[in-house]
Amino acid sequence: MKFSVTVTLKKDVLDPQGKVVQNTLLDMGMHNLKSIRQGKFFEIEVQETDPKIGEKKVNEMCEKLLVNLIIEDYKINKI
Amino acid sequence: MKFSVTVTLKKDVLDPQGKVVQNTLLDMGMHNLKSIRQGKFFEIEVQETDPKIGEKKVNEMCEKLLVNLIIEDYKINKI
Amino acid sequence: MEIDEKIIEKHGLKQEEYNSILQLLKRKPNLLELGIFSAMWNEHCSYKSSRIHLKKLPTKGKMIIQGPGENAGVIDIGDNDAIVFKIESHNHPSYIEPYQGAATGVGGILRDVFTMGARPIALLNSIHFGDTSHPKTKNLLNGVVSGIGGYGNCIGIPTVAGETKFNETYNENILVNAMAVGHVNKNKIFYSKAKGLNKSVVYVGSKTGRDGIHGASMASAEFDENSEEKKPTVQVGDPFTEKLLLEACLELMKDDSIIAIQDMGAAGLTSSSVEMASKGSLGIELDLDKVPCREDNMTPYEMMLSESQERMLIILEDGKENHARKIFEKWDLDFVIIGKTNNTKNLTLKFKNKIEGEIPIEFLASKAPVYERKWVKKKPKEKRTDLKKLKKIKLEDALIKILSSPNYSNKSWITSQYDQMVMCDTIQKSGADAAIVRIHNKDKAIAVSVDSSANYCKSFPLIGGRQIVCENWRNLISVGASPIAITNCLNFGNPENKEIMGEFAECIQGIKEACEFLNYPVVSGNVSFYNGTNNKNIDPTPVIGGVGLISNISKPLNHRLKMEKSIILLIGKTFGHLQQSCFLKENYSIIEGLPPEVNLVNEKNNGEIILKLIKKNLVLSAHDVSSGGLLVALSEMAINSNFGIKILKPKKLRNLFEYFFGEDQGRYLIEVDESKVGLVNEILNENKIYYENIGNTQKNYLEIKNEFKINVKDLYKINNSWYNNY
Amino acid sequence: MKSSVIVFPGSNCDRDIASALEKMQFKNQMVWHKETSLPKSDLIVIPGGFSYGDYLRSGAIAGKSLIIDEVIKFANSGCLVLGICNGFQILTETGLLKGTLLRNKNLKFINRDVNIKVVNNKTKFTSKYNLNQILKINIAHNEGNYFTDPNHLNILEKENLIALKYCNENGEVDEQSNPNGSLKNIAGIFNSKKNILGMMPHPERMVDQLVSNTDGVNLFNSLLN
Ligand SMILES: Nc1ncnc2c1ncn2[C@@H]1O[C@H](COP(=O)(O)OP(=O)(O)O)[C@@H](O)[C@H]1O
Ligand SMILES: [Mg+2]
Repeated sequence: MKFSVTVTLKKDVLDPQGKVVQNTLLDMGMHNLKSIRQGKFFEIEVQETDPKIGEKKVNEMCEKLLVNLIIEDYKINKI
Repeated sequence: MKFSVTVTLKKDVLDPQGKVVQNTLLDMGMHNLKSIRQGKFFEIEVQETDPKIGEKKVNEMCEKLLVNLIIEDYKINKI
Repeated sequence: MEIDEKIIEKHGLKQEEYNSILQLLKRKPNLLELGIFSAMWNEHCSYKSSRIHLKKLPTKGKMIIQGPGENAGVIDIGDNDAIVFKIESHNHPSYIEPYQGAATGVGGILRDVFTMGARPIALLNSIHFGDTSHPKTKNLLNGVVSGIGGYGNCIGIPTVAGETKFNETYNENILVNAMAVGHVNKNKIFYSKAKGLNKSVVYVGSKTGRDGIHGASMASAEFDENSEEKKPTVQVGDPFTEKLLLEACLELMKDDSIIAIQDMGAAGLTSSSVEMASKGSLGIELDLDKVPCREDNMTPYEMMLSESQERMLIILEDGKENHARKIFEKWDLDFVIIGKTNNTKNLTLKFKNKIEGEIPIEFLASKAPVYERKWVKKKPKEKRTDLKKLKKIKLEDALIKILSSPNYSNKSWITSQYDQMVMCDTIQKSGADAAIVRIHNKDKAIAVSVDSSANYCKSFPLIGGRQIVCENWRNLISVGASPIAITNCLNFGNPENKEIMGEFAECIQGIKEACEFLNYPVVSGNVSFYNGTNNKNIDPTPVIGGVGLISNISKPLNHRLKMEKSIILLIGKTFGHLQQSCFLKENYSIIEGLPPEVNLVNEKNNGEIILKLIKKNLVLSAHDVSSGGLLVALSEMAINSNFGIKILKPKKLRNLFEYFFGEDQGRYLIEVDESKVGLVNEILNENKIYYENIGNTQKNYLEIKNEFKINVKDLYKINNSWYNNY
Repeated sequence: MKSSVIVFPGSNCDRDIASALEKMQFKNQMVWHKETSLPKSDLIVIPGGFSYGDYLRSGAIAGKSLIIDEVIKFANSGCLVLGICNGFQILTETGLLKGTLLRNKNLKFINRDVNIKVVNNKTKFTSKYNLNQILKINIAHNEGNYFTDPNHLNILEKENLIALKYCNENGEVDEQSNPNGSLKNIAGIFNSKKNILGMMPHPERMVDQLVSNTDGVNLFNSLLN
């Protein structure tokens, strides 16, 4: 069973990476870019048959390791 | 108009980060973890009304800057 | 919003303090003004509990250009070269988010140094973690070390020295102190005192976001169980922007465009504008509509209290605006004139064409509260551990136990994560008593070291205070540097507790005595109170950062043995003081009694003679004997060199363990070429210095005759395994 | 011999390489990334550091800068280009060198002196070294883990395009002496014409006995030839 997790910085947290990438894209002439924020992505496969339990496991991984809850938000999707 | 882009390492490329994360999770007792791969995630807002053109723009950003095509694959989604 | 008790309390202000505000203003403050008072009057900015004690410290000297009171201290090292340095704490943020907390700590202290016109040339850190078995320790260690490295490596300034300690007293409150050292031409130093009317006040650097709002108040409040919810105040460091800011500032500083400059540290825009105006007895009016903001709809309150990083405030000479703007634009940084100086002596804040706040500057600066908090003297207790009653161990096993313990293990797991060589002037990296950094393109260098001894300070703060200054001085001397001045970071518990305040007062007294006696003044520093959780305070942990000068660096010195058959001399007397020793702690978990006595006269004499011997080229290697005692120091000289030592036990020996593990102060080990021993003895005798010839170097083995013989390679492994297995 | 060092925002070994070049008697100039033409040079150096903070991928953003087009033209005309550390990463991002540099295997920044071996000394960059000579050179990077596809790796080996390999004190190229997980312990590679060298170790840090050693000197001496 596979899940994807996207991790993004919380709204008011500075995103130095996104800022630099945005400036570069604008410099490269991509003028209709309004904003870009950078985050992390995980593809996680767990040995589980019940999607609910699977998601719970993935959630535990996020909280315990993958996500820095102080500055990041995350979303889990079954894929 | 907003798009999300997920960037992952190609299958045959070593993913040192994913490997370390995987080992750590296993060490932490998450035994039903089968595999984990880490990638990047972008949230991109473009000033565009036509979703096709929007996606084309985002695709251009990926090819020109965001993705290293030698080692990475990517996927664009409208959100 | 009506200001009620709850809001006052939320701002960390006591009711009496709020009453003083009412008295000063003769009216109620609005929320913006209250926020500004709270930021300026909290411990972090006002030094209200520490000020009267700090005043005692010696701050002047022949080589001192600038003592405390500016962004950093400045010393003169000759030929128009000056060194700028300071240490600062980032304890609370680092406990909450170790990577970003430590990273922004490094960023902040760097700004203090380059604000003064200096190019940073070295970074140091003193980091203290809880017990290694505590569930949080490993994560915090990892995060802090990679945060320090992440920032320093990216901006390209070598991290050259530090100290790392583990002790359960820091379980819930780690310490992260960062020190930066810079080099500047003596005639091109920049200060923060505003001068002149109607001068442009310029904002440069990153945009202002909502981060760290009330960070300064957070650093001044004790943690409780809910503190992990204070999360959104965490700031994210952006070393890349700081690098641009550094280069842009230094470029602008090449001419005389700048009247005054101040970085936005704690309490950001508020403290920087107040400080500059206050020093110049001027007023400042800011137009907050002009402040570059990262988020939409930011309020004046948020703008004034934001602690977004990588920002500076500059007061420019007339007509220099365009010249300065071009430089900052070249480096892709914001440059906005946000205000003017005036003669009102007020801080005036305008937003949307309305005055949103107006406070006389002196209320925020010189009229800020100063407390003479109650304090009590510690009654230190002598307690000699009866060694006969302890389980017997072998000398060799005791040594191995110490060398393999977290506190005494080799730190290369940490230091290899720091770029120590960038800038190509690091002559001695981490791993020696002090690091040596050359002044670019010259043949002189500075030596730097940071030191603390929390357990000594806990058991007898006065002696502990003296001891850390002396240990720091000894570390500089051991690499052949003449100590010049120190900076200090005073990490203590809750100052409202009279025992804690007593620890503080007495440590300062001790620091003062040692600094005065050694002519080793204090040029900068930082106080961090409220280190503790749920009424449990950390052990008092003052940290000393020292800088010394090596005027000719053709032959750098360190503690690594250089050849076979040379003689090892122990300078200074060994009494065998084991109370508070690492021997008892690591082997028996006994922490009791007094710290070793600090005899300032011997300390000074011994140090000066060692320097003299070094300058006469009579010393092959040198090492101070500190925590761990003689045998640990000898092992450190052998580990990492290709030689061992054969030690002859003194004939009259009361107790083997006291002799080899006693932590008596003022001692050094030196390696001397056999052919020069006569001359060295002569000089030592002439100067009435106590010394012992304790053995000679040999191949491969550390050996005490009739006791043990260990291969140095094995010692190396013992000393290098802990971190890699943690 | 004239050299130019390209300076990006965030470069931080630019002064170090400039000092080394000058010490070795190169006539050196610094070139700001916004320039659109290169001064006349025999050698272009892309220095180490964290161009643009290395925020997207190391070297990625510098690889899109204005001056890079000029560097590419210069390189394609057969002139000498040296990329050190971040410079190597930038060169792979531009495609002047193939492959890429992934994060270090242990996910940590690594700064220490390592042994590397000169694998090909018949080039303009390495002629003053002996074949298989072992050098001790400082590394300082987060992403030095060289990776390329099997096809290209084959070419690198067959055409002798590997410049340097991590090894132990005795010159043995083994897993243990590989600090970052690089394929085949690769520390530096050439392009097929051998006028471009990208390397992770920092030769500019090894030209002063007082600071380190002088194992980097012969790289510059080779170039002077
Ligand atoms: N966090 C750190 N960062 C950099 N260097 C460190 C750090 N911790 C320890 N070191 C280095 O490890 C060596 C040993 O430290 P320490 O035992 O405190 O030395 P000393 O007793 O001589 O003061 C010193 O060279 C010191 O600079
Ligand atoms: Mg020492």
